[in-house]
Amino acid sequence: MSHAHKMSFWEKYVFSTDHKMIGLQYMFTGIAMAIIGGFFVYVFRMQLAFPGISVPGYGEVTPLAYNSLVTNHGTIMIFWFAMPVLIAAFGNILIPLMIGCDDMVFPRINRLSYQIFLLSALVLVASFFVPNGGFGGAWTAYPPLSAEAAYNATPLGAPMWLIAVALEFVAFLLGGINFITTMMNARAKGMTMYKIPIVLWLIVIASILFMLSVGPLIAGAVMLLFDQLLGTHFYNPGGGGDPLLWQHLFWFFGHPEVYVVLLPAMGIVADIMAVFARKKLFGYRTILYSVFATGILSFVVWAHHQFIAGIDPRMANLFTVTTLLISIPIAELCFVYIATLYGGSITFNTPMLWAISFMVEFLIGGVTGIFLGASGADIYFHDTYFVVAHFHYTFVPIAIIGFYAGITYWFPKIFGKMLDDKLGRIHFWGTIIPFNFIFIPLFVLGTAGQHRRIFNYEYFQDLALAEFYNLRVIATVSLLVMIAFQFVFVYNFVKSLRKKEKAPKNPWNANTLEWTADSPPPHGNWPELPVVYRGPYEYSHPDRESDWWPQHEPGPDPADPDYQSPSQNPQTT
Amino acid sequence: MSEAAEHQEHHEAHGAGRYVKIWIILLVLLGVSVIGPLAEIKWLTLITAFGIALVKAGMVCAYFMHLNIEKKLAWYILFATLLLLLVFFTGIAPDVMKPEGQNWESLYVEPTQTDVEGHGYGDGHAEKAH
Amino acid sequence: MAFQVPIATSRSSTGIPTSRLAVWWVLASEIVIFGGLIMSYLMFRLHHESWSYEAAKTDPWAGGFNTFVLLTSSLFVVLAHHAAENNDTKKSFRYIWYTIGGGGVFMMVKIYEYSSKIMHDYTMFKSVFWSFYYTATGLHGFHVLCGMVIMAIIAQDVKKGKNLHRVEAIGIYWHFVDVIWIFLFPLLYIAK
Amino acid sequence: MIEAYLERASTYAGDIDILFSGVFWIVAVWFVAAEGVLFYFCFRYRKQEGVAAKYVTGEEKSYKKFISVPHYLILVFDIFIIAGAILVWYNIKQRLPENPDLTVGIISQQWAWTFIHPGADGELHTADDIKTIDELHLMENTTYLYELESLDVLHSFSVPVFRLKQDAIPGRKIVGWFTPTKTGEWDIQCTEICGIGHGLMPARVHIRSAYDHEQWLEENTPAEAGQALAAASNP
Repeated sequence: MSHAHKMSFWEKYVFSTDHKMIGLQYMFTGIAMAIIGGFFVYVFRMQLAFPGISVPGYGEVTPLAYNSLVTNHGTIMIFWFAMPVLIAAFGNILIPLMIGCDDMVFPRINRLSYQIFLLSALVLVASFFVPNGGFGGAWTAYPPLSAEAAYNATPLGAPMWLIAVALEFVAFLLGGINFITTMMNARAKGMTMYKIPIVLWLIVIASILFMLSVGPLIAGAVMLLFDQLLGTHFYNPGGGGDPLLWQHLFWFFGHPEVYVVLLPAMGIVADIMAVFARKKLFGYRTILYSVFATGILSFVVWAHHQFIAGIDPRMANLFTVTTLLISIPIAELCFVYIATLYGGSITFNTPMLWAISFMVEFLIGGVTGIFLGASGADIYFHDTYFVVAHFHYTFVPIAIIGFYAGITYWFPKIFGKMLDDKLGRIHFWGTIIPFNFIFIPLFVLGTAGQHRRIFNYEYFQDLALAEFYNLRVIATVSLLVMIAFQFVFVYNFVKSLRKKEKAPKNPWNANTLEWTADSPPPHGNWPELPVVYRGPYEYSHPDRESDWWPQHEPGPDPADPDYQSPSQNPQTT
Repeated sequence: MSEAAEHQEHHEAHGAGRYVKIWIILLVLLGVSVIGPLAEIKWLTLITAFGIALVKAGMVCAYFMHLNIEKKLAWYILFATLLLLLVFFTGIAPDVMKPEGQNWESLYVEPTQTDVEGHGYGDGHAEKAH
Repeated sequence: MAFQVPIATSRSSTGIPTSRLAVWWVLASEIVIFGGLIMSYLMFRLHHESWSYEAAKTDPWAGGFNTFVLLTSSLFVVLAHHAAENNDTKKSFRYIWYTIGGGGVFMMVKIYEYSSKIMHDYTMFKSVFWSFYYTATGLHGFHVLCGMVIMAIIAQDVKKGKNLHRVEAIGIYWHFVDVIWIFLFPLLYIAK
Repeated sequence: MIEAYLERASTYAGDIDILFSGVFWIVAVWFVAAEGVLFYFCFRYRKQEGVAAKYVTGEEKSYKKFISVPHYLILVFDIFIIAGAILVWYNIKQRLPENPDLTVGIISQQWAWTFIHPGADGELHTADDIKTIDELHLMENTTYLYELESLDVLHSFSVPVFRLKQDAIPGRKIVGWFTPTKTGEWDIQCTEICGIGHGLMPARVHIRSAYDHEQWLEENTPAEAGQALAAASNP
């Protein structure tokens, strides 16, 4: 595996087929898009708290611009930040390293996947600059509003938005096929099904969920594009179409999509928790089976997004049952994570703080979902700020906390330097505390009946009260504080990269294979590909002197039924 | 089974002549499904059209795509997608497949045969009067 | 830069060769794309009685002929695979080009069908039935075209005796395109 | 809990509030328990000198019960929540009152609401219907059916004080019901994004006592409609 020849800048950074470089490309594109999405949220939160002001750095927010900002904030954060960073970036970087092979099975398809993704991002960004701006029909793009320029007033923005989303789906389909095949086929010798790190299982299951759920929406997107550009009537009730069809196509994808981004984040958290609690995961198979159950159930709950959208009311009962049933495997996952901490020896450094805060915050998001899944209560809560607060309490832990947990944990491996722990903690507290102050007021506003996607509540007498404005201002100011603290991370990132001192191969004493490669791993990862002897979470085994037992170290497997405890080893507990 | 033996069996089961046989059966089935509607019996047409389509698809998958000798895994993957489509259909049909349901009705006026055959239809999708 | 195929590609933990495994996953994703479209069509079709009058205007003979063409090209590609397995690259190359020819005939018939329909004013905008007709056959036609292009590239490799395993992969894809047509044919042409 | 922020002005507003409170307390117990255990573990099992971590696979029977018992408990609580949710849902969305007093027509478009009130004859779609823009006039303690339609894109008819929300779909007529129980004036919202003017589509619901409502009817019945009706009843 010698790649001794000197590679040019273009070969190394732009047209690379190396999985780590492609992962980084995804990550930095995702971060760049997140900055745009973050700027959008800054603009419209300012408008909501101080209606009518000229927002510094943007100007006055018109209703048309407001819709576009909200729509693209949602679209970007889910499709161009959460997905590329959590699945594509971590998936690309981690899958070959953790299963012990030299690259993805189809490196060139992998490169193509990123290039299509980049193209989709460019199309989306370009759509903000066309006449009348970007699409403003919400990220769900319900027709007929999204289908006809006469209704949405963005004759170019809407099709560009749709094309960007469709391209992005194609990119992730290509990437997903690569992830799935790589993990199924390219595992190191000895890495059987139950010896794969949980994070990989979850990334791959997420890819499968994505692949299976997105198909109908791709067909639906083609139909919507024809409605927009050619004037067909797929979704136009006047011409014999049906707008509800799109809602079903969208949410048939849209709900599994929640799990598509949730699972990788949960996987990252699982690995971090095991390492820093020095504990074996509390029931590896329990996690796996819960995730299977979640994956299957996630396909039969979609219509809870549409309870009051005019679907047949009888169907709502069915979907209430399935929606509440999905709480069982998800709760079980949370219990397993909490139980993993039991009896541990927990180090609270930055990655672990992020991982634990993921659990703390995600629980809030999880339990508030019950209100919305219960059809009766959803009649009132649908499309209020309660929903907004709920899904931000799931998506912020997933996308932002999950990302920070992953990047702080794998930073030494990816970049070969250590992050500053003290700055990391400042950044952590500066993010987590304002985050709660943004969204708890929104729960209150939602309970009081404030509905979504309104650029100015002055027009609604019951909502234009002073006490509500106070809550909106609290949320906006907290947002500003949270954004400000992100600069601490940027500073830390840059400062750590410029450090002279190199990171050790395995700074956390972790078991999984990626820590046996150099930091950062060269093209080809290992001079000789590793072999696996045991599961990834054998921490603090009583028969060992040290509290870890790497996967690659030759020797017995304690999970083997024939495993004999060597009596000469004194018990360490 | 050793790889060599598997390879051997692969060959015997799939000589070129066998593919031609299957192709002939497929063509006969195709003939039936084209001629079927000429009888103008609705249930018979449904059987000749969709029943035979299923048989044809099954044969192509089994013998041409070699799903019959592929590992079960591939079959599970494909079967799962079909199940998923079934879920998709059952979840959506109550809203899209019918002109009315509980507490709602469609206002779309179905064009008649003359509407369709005359060329006047197309703008005639008037809503029922309020 | 010389691209080196990684060791990962040659591994096979499941026992299914990587390229074939990937094709199965591609098919899984394609099934749901076409499935979503076909299911949507089916629901609309059962909703709208008037669509049976519209469906009567399609040309079952053209559709039937195209089914024949695709079935035959499927035979060719499986023979190409058979030849490739026996390392008979010349025969394999020839059969691949027969298959591409089949795809070409299919596309020609498609063009004839489209133009005659459009000349009789059955355009995409006439009703949602026709929108579905053009979208479904168009999406399928797009897959036929892609298959033809990929096959032409693979044929060049086969001629040089390289990457023979790809004949099987593209073959499976081509059969899948065939299977989709087997379902589109009764849905759009036969059922009145 | 909702009533602390918003008045109840329909018969079923209380049902939704009770459902919300019920779910809230069930969920709160689980939430506090889970977070409590999480924080306790974080504190109790922090890294200490000379204390090694336990080796627990989580697959031992003695440990597995800590997962499986809560698992079944959640199922039990889920059944309660499902039952409550379906009861409320059935009452509001599936069931229609047997003897509704009046029917109102609600038509949404970009970006206004048109409300069609039955005139003095109490029937909708007759000559003396009263059409108003962005104002819905209702009589207290009267059971109404509504017929919801949309002319262009999706809208959603939401009256927070009724706890009622229903999307309007072009090409469809959706029927539902409500019974106002309190006089007053509140917001009607459009809660489905409907274009530029989505935030400029406020309407108000005016609920009056029977006497006041009669007065309003008299004042607003179109003159010609009244004459036509009089002519029809006195041939």
